[in-house]
Amino acid sequence: MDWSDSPEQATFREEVAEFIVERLPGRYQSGSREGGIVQSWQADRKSVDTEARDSAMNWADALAEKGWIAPHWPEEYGGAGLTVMEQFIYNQEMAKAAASPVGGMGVSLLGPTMIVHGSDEQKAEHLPRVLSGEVAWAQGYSEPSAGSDLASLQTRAIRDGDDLVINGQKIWTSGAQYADWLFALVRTEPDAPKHRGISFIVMDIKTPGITVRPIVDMGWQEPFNETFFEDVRVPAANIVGEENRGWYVGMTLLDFERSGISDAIQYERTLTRLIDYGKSEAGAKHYRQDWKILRHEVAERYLEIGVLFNFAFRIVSMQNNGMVPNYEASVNKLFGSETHQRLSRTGTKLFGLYANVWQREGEHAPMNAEFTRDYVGSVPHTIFSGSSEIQRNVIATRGLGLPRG
Amino acid sequence: MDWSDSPEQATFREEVAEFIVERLPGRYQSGSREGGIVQSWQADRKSVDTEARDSAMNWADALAEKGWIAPHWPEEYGGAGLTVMEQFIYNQEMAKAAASPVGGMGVSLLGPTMIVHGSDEQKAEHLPRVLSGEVAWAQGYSEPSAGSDLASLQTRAIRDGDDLVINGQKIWTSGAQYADWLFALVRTEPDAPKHRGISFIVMDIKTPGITVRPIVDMGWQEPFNETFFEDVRVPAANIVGEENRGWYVGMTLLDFERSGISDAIQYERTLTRLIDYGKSEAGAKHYRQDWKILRHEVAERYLEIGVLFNFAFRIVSMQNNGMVPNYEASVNKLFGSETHQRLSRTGTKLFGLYANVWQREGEHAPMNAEFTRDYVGSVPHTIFSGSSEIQRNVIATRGLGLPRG
Amino acid sequence: MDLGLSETQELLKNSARDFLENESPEQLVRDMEEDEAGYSPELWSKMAEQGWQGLLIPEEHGGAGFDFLDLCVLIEEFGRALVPGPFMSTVLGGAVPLMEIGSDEQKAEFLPRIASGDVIFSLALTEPSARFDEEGVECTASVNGNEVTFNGTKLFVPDANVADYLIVAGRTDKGVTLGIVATDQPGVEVTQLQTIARDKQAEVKLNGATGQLLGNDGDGWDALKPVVNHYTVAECAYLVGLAQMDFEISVDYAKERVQFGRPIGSFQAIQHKCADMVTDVDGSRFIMYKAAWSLATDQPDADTQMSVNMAKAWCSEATRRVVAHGQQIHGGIGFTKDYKIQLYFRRQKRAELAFGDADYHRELVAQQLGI
Amino acid sequence: MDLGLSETQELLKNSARDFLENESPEQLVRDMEEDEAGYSPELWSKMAEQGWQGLLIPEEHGGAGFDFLDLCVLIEEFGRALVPGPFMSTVLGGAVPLMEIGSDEQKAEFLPRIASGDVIFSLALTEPSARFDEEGVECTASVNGNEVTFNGTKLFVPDANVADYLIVAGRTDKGVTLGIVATDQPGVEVTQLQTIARDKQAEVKLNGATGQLLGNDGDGWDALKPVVNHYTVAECAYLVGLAQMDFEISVDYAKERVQFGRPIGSFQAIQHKCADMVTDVDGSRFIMYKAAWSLATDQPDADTQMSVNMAKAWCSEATRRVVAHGQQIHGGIGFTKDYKIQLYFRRQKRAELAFGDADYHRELVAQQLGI
Repeated sequence: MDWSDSPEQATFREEVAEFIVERLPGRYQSGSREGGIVQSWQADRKSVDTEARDSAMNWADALAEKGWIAPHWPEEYGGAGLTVMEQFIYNQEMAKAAASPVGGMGVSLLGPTMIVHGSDEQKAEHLPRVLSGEVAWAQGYSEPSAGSDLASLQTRAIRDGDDLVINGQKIWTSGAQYADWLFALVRTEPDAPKHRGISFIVMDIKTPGITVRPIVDMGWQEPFNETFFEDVRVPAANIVGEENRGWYVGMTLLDFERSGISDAIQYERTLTRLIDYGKSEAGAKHYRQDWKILRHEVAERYLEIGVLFNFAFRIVSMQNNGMVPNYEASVNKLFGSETHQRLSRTGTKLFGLYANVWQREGEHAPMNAEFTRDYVGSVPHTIFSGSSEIQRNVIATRGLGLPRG
Repeated sequence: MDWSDSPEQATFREEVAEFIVERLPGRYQSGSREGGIVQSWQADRKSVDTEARDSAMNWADALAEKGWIAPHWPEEYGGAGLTVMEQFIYNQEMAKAAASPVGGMGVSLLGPTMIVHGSDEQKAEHLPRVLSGEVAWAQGYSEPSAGSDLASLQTRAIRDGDDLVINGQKIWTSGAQYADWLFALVRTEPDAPKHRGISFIVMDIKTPGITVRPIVDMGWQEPFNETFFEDVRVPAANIVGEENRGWYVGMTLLDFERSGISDAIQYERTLTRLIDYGKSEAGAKHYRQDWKILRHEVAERYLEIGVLFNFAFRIVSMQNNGMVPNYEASVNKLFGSETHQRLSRTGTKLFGLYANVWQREGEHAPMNAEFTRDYVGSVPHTIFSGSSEIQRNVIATRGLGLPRG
Repeated sequence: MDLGLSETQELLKNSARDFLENESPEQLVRDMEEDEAGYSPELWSKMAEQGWQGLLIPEEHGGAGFDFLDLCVLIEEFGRALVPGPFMSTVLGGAVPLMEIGSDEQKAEFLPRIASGDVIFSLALTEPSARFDEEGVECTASVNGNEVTFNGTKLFVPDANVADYLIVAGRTDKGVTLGIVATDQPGVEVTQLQTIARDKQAEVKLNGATGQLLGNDGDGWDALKPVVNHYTVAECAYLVGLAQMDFEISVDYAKERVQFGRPIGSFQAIQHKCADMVTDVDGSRFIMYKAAWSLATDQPDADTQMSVNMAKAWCSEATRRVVAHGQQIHGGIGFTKDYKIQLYFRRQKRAELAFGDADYHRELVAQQLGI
Repeated sequence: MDLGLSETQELLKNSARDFLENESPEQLVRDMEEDEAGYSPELWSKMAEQGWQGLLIPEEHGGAGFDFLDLCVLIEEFGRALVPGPFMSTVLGGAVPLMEIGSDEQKAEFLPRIASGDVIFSLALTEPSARFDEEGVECTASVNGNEVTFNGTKLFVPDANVADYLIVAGRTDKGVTLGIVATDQPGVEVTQLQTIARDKQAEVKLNGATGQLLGNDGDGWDALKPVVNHYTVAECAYLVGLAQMDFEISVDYAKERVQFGRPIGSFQAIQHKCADMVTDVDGSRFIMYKAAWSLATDQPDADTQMSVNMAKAWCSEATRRVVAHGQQIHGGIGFTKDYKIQLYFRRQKRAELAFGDADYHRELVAQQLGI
């Protein structure tokens, strides 16, 4: 039991921290942030604003020098080949600085999956272009009638010579508006048992027949899209891994750090700013007059974040000791997402009537309305990537061995 | 919408209240109670203490004069034939005075069931002896492997001439230690679908082959028993209602007041005493020094009790208007039992270290340790008579029409 | 004792539900989120034809002379249909204070015009301190005969953008004092806020704004107490209707949405959420009506005050639990702007906050319990 | 950074678990509930042979010289097995204060006898005011050279019925002052309480009871602070072990108990309770070990204090949720005295209360957050 760094870990941590101080563009530094608004590298990369585009490019270049665009990829593919513990420290320091990550889903998901399952040709074609930032990726898994029950997906891909012809619809394809390529799960064998007829396929998002339509969410944001496929013709060679084994390709437990430490750090920072705000002259105006009746509620949020940190530390400890987290990862998602919602609620409660305010600007917006917006914005956290109900099912059946219902 | 009495209701309420003031024996009056210990008529009736036995008898006699031993029975069977609303007022006033009810399960359950389903002979034999207090009844429904799934009960009753021979075991037969007769559900047709092979039968508890063994519970009390049946021979004529239709006999929705108002009144009185105790000189010693951090928790209990009162009022309003409560009765049980547990917990919290104390006597026992004992004693409230899980199932499926799982 | 609706109330409820299904459909609710006025004058007139703005107002002043319980039955339907517009601000923030302490002349002048739908009122009580108590009134007032002049800033004033008159609370050296202030004067400056519920709340700057004195100099807070109580319970009624509808939509969705080959409503996790929702909705409804009944039937002050605080404490939190469950049952679709459930989630917050949330009122309950 | 056990700790855990399964079976736990002494001298000796009473004590004083983290690993097993007896009072209430501020002579006199199992200690801190802070010490003390005399009443003193010595906190005009008081003197009167956990806690009346001065006149509270912190975290460790076992018993039961033709553990309502239980047990374990680590490795005072209060705040409430779920999963059988689960439910309460419950420690967390 040790919550402190080994000397090697401390050295590496210092290296990362110093690098961030030296190289993180001003635009991404927390000092330049208003109301917790984090500039997104993903958006900046395609921004019309020159400063934004330059910042994105400079930051990517800086990371690339270190091989830190994909710190968890093996060195032979252009990654840094960091150990799980190094990745953890890297992610921790990046999160502490609230430094925008680079590369998106191409780096985090597509690359590692392809490194495990892709052919040499596929790796050669796609991996360098992820690292260079030339190609951004989006994920097409969910469908309108395949949410929690993802394996019931119905988007069909039918063989036609060397091609597959795809028809159907994906939903919640996040980041598709910035993406160049898409990786998706499609049904290639309709008569097989539902997990057995699915293939993992990649495609250029500009392929004729693909339409991306943004979804406006309940907070007037557009983080998600619907993606429609109408006779979309994709070479069968674009299947990654074995045909009809795509479910297992997509669900591969990738051996990089999955502790969720960034969320814990983000919530801690948010809570700290919330508390500090109430102590500031500007902030005290927005705290409700009787806010002290909420002191214990605030303290409880602090406790929960402490618990969440430990859950993150546990995952990386396990991984570092060669163990594969089982139900523990579901505990993190479950507890983290519910903590997130409670935190946003506590924030709104502290502001009383000011929690009405949605606008970010003006003297009446407490902390640029970030808590009110997060009260809405955190709603899907217990739904997406495995709802709380699914996580509890997984913990009970896969983790505790309770019989399936 | 009216929370006040009509003139007739007010008159009846006054009649009941005056009667209680005049006739309730001193032993049962709240002034003579220590630490909320309510004397039980059931136990007094068989007590070795003359004063206790006399009190029990006098109280029963007083009630009998009014026909109020069984206020909800029709007058032709010796009840008072009160309307649902009158029963409600009667129960309310009795509960306010914490007056011990008389007659137990014979009055509350066996009688009404027999009035609906019994033969003339059965009614003539049993009902008068319930009202005279000659015979006390106990209930034998649950079995060790038939709890929430009551209909899976396995105690067998096999025909042998004019008799049934019963073998098996019942559990949670509350009050069996004071009982003279038992009503039970037994399986008379093992090959029928599980709800269809059950009969409702009554028997003298001294019938050879019946053994009653008290269960010591986790609070060292013995409110329950196990009852064993070994070749117990009971006349088949003791079946109440149709043979093999006993499930429906036992589950008959009896048309008397089922609001649970007594519980609400009890919790309100308990909370009031708890608050008053903290304001008294004696009590302030036992309140934890920092008890004010629990002010809102206490207030929340007060709110919950207010909600529970309204749930009770709703039931009686519905019944009074000729409606049959559906999911609403489950809401009362669910919310009431969970409120009960929260209330006992809040009580223990207010006493800090003194919540350790189990003994009722001595200067270190806050309110005679009633909250600590109720913290333990309230545990089965969410389990017996339909667990919280079963209540939520019932509300969802029977009440809201959600499909069964 | 009877917790059912009276025949009149049943009638009012049913006719309101039918009317609002037609006249305040989801599309209108959505349109008004983007609309600058935030209400439909056409609907406003039709509502006046139904007699709703004047429901509480005595017949002698052109109203229907119903009681506050009846009004809460109606407002429950408003919550159900999320009716946009200045109904509550006009009735609770205008008609109620006028009926409470208006002079005969003021009643005769304003109440008929409220009942006919000709004027819109609102209550300008809260200020940047966002307090609901007497100390929260810092705006200055100076009385000159029957006229009162205000200087200060009011904040979170509902529907100030369309109100013809504001009932303003200010402070003279005698204490809190009320006035009826027309908004079409230079001393009244209205700046709208963007809110989570996309309703209309505004900052109102009063720079020498003048109006008729309402009540007497210094007795404003005594006059406001019952107004705040009525308004608070009306917000509870709105919450109950809103939560009831959120619950119904969610149960329907749970019956229809199929995952893993069966309706999600057949899963115990969803069933138990639905069971908790109905418990919370029903619990909120009765505790609200108890308070409404206390106000409508002039129960003893202490009982009434307790029941009002209990109602808002319970409804604020219980309905929040309901709409949170509603979102969770809906999953991803519920997070889209196009689907209706989110309209309920966002509006719950406004009414939860109005006149104080659960914690605020729980504190008042604790004080009344003497702890 | 590593949240796994060291090899030594694994060894300690496994050997303790094996030992306690044999030596402290359920029957012993039950017997000791009814036993006047409340512990088995035979088991006490065997534990001393394992080196447990002296686990923390330096080798020079006959101990094993392990650290506080190791001790928490062991105490977790004690919670799991619900080991009855004066282990925690002797080690945390006796050995720890002696190690913290005992003179060389006192260490030499008492520590080896603790390690060998020859003496039983307890900490007589709380009084009828039931406070855990400095102000709670009202018992008077008067110092005369190396001797100190106490007058007053101590309450909820664990295992006072069998303790040979009490570490007593009293108050001189210089402040809180500690003494080592032998119980076999007329000035010490022990009256046992009956408790929910059927453990042994007592009222101890001190009428001119004398003993050795421990530390200096007036520096007792500074000396007690780390003692209280260690004891508090040890109670957390006990709670974690207890909750872990309650959870395991409940999951096993859910797999075996059949209703409606299937194991109840196949119902989502039970599954989700089990999922919440493991979340609470695991969360409690790590927050406890974080505090234990802070104490064991002398982290900065502010960090350590915060981590101790966080641990007790979290473990007190999370383990209460666990044992409540445990009872609910068991249904009727769990309510019987004969079934084991209730042993955990009742003992959770004692440890929840010891050194302050969740609300008490959450208050301290709030204070440290500066709110």
